[in-house]
Amino acid sequence: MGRLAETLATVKNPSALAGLGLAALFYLVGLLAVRDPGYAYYRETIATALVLLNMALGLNIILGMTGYVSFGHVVFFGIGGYVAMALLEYRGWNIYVAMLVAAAAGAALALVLGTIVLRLRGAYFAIATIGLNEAIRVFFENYQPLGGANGIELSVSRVANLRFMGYQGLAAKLHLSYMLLATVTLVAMAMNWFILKSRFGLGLLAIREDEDAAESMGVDTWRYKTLAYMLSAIPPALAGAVFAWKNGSIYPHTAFSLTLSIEGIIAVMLGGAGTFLGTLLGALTYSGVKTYLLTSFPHLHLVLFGIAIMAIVEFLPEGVVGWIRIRYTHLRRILE
Amino acid sequence: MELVYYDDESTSDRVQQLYTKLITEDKVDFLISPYSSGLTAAAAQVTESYGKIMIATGAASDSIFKKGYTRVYQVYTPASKYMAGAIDMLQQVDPGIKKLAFLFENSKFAKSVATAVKAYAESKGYEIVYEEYYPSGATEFTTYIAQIAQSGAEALLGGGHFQDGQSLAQQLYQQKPPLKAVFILVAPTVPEFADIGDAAVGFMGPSQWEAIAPYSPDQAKTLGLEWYGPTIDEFVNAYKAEYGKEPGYHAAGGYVAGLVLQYALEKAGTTNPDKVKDVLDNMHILTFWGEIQFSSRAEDHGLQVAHERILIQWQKVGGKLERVVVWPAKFAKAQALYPIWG
Amino acid sequence: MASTILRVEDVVKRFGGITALKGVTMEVYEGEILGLIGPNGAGKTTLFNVITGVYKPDRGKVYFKGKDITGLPPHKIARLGVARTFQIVKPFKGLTVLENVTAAVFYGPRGDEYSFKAAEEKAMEVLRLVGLEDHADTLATRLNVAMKKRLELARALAQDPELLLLDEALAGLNPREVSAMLEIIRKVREERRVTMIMVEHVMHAVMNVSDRIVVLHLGEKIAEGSPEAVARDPRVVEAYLGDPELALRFVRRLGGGA
Amino acid sequence: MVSPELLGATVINGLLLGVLYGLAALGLSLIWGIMKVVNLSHGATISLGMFLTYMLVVTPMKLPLWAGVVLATLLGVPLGILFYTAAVHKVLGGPELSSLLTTFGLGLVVRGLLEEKYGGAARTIYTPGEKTVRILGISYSYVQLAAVAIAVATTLAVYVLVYRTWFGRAVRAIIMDKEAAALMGVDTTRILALSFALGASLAMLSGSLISLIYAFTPLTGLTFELYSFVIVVLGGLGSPVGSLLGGVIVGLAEQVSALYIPVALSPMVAFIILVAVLALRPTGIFGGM
Repeated sequence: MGRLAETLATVKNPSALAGLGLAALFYLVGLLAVRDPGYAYYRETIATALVLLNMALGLNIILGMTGYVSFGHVVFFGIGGYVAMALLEYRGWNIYVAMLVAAAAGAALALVLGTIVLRLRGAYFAIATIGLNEAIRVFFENYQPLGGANGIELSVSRVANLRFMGYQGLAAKLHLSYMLLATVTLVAMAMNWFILKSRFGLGLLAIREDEDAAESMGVDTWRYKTLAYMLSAIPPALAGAVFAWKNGSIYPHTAFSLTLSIEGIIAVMLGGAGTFLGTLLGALTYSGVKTYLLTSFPHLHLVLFGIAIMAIVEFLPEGVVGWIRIRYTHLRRILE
Repeated sequence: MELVYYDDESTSDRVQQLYTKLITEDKVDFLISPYSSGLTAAAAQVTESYGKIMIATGAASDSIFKKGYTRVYQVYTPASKYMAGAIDMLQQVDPGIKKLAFLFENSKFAKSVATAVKAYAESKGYEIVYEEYYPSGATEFTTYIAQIAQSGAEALLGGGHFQDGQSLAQQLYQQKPPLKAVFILVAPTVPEFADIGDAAVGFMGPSQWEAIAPYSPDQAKTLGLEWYGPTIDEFVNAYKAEYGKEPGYHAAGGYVAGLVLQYALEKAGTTNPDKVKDVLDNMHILTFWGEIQFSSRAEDHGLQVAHERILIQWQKVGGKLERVVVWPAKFAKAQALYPIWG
Repeated sequence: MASTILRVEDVVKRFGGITALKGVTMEVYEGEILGLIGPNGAGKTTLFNVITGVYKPDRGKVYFKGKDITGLPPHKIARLGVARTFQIVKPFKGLTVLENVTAAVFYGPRGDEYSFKAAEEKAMEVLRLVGLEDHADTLATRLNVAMKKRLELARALAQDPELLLLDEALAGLNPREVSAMLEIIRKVREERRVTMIMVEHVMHAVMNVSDRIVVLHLGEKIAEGSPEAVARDPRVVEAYLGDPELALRFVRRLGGGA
Repeated sequence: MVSPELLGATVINGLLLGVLYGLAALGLSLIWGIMKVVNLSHGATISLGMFLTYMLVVTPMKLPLWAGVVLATLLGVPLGILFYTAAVHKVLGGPELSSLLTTFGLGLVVRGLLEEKYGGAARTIYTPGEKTVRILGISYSYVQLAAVAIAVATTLAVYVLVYRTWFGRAVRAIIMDKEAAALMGVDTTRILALSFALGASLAMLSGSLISLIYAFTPLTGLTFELYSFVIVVLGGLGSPVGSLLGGVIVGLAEQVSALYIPVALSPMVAFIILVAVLALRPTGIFGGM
């Protein structure tokens, strides 16, 4: 109990407060957009960033803290989206239950996949996750009960009776889906923070730094890795569920597109793998820069992006927050 | 009238962001869809929420028009009607043919086309003796062609995108299985199909639109329809003057989306979306693009019901590779090359 | 004689065609320091790996405090109170010295009872014992070799072990660093009453600090006993110490005391 | 169900295709084996080989096919050295993730430039070789057969280069111990740069040959990159013969399985092989070099 109280008290840490502040801002923009359409574009821009942020927060647990490069992590985003959409469109369930089932499905898939691939290390693990994601994508392209290559599209009638803050139907969904995305993000942030501040988190860091030493120190590395992988699947699965509902459709080739997981990895690296603040900053900066490059250099944005990635990894391999933490170790307790 | 547009990067996570920007920041009154059905579905969630009208071009899916939207209108012929002409043509050209092979891409678009044409072909008494869907991006078909050759199929329907369709055509030409006619989606309608040289000859494909299509104000009169907008020659010449090249069907489809809006606004005499919607729900016109009429039924509102597809075939005309219209018979300018490899 | 804390019984370990351990039996008594010596390839590290659960023996048993721990995974054995250091140090490079040791406190036998604060206090205590208290906030990767060895020891000690396996804790250190490390090891035994097995090549050191010596050669135990007895054992001289001159020098040095 | 003739034809087709897969994987395998770098720009480099060939033999230049293949391959050497300098040198020996990301970034640059110039539409190189050879009812063009022959010859040449020459000995010395190799007078940076250049040049060659047979886009190389992972894992890192065998296994599995399962599922076969091999034998079936 002592440790729980102590862990809860850590939210007074400046990094945690920064996270809470950001979350408050996300909600605020959503509420403003409900009242004034002038804020809708900001809301949508943030929504795009939040999808990436959830992917990054998930990856931060398995990649950042545990050191396993889950290249195919988008598989959990896809599975979350598919499970939710199947329940919403085929069964007419409400979004809240669909989200919970999606999160559970993500974690369950991670448990199954983890049993196969978590024994691999380094690049082998990374490549195995790519292979699994591709195999599962092909499965969904062919699995007719879930639409096969046609995907699942949401009927307007499924949200006809939805009400939210004075809106109804599709318009209510537009507002509510964003608020849910913000909530999912808050959950993912809290998850990251409390893992990082826990004995479990310290065990994960030990695995990342040296798995053999961690095991011989008493860390049940197999159980920890599996648990970390399952937890890391939850934020993308939830985001996938809400995003599919918001978009009103899901297709195999977009739901399981490797781009999102690679962008998530870059976001985590940019800020500093295994740090809370770094993951937040990395994902939001990445998303912002991408929006800028896309609108300013629509044809060369890939090139600029590629150069940026090389430059960051070669000249700032620990990420921004990671670099500061290494350079100024006394700031470690503030910059988490 | 002012046109505002953005690059959507062909990913669904950007589409809603940009359509929201168009509606709330740029304050546009009417919208034109992104390219492809998947992106159009995502955009429709936003445009419908704001009660805006969207003209869908480049979106050939049937399914998104069966989801209950009330303000999305499709100018392309839906996927379900893409290949019907191929069956009609076969029936007329060679009533002896009974066995078909299907080799389509496993994508939303090609799968929809295949499902619809399969039902149609079976209703006309055809037997599908080979049916496979290859993964997106596939370019190696030799084994499947060998299987088709053994299956006893007399005609092949297939394809999906340009790259796979072109490779498929080239390999069919190299293997020359005992087929009499081959219909391929998308690839033969693209001018670059000619890059495979003589291998292109004889392949047929359904096209949304061709500059050689035969729509005219005169024809409108015979059909009892209203003609609207430029003639085909006027459109082609204006496009060439502006961009220095022949317009393809993407360009024509984009243009016609604007044309439909223009028509509706003129008729309604206002930008009030409800009034414009009334016009769109009830219009039936002929343009350089062909006939246009939208379903106004609740179960498939906005679906294109009148636009007809034509079949083109690559032939050697005076030693030069050319696309010629071979179907429907009333529009056909040339005799189809049949059977495909002589 | 004190009671037995570890008993290794007829342990055989094969790798492909090579038999690294050929039926080794030995006992370690509570509170003693046991020196484990032998030439390269004698099977010392393999034996450590069998005791700590990294390898499952092909035959034989390992008992810790009377409990059969053969084939248990390493983390379970660690949590029973067996800690080890590695021949090639494995610090958690990206963490600070304090974080390294705090993690170890958390994973000791009663690790889950600690609050963060208590764990850090305990870690600092261990750091003072090994003389790293001034480097608590240094990243492990920035330490020099001698300090990394101490960190390795600190991390093992922070687990509150009853049995500590030291795999060449002195290798790569200069003479001054060796005596400092030996000092720490003695202190550990005096203050914490930890039983230790030392694999060591620095001969005078191991002879000096050990209560008993076990000699392995090609996977077999060829001698066991007090340092003096072992140094005079002709089989040991032949197999390991090489020429009798060298053996004599050890004895002489032993005679000089420490 | 499946006639023996069709099965035989499919096996031969799978074999010939597999040899090309093997060549596509060879560069990835060498770089992975020698430098422990999983080169995620490999697919983009294959695409680059395709479009360079297109530039050389279709437009703007109209060189003969063989000249296009040779030039595209040779250009791979300076390009490879450039790539090594830009993306690999600084992160060598660092965490695996670093080189995964830098080479991925490099791949984006190459892909972005290709898309800038060519857009997403597919190109083909028209090979007027009407001449074909018929084997068990399937026609193979001379170009196809030549490509397969070149692929086999190249694999053997790389084998000789790695196992029988000074270069190969230097490379293997570096793999075993970089510092010791440097002490022995091996210029490790130069050897590593050349090895990367060799890998890039092989990727360009495979792209060049494939472009003579299939339509391609800037993304086509990525498909081959994914298959290359499977092949390298099957064949073992850095083993030329392993690449060839791995390629043949993947080619056969893909083609023969299509006779028995829906074609749409065939990509799953390769990825299931990948995961199964990794799960059971993380070092590959044919071991390392």
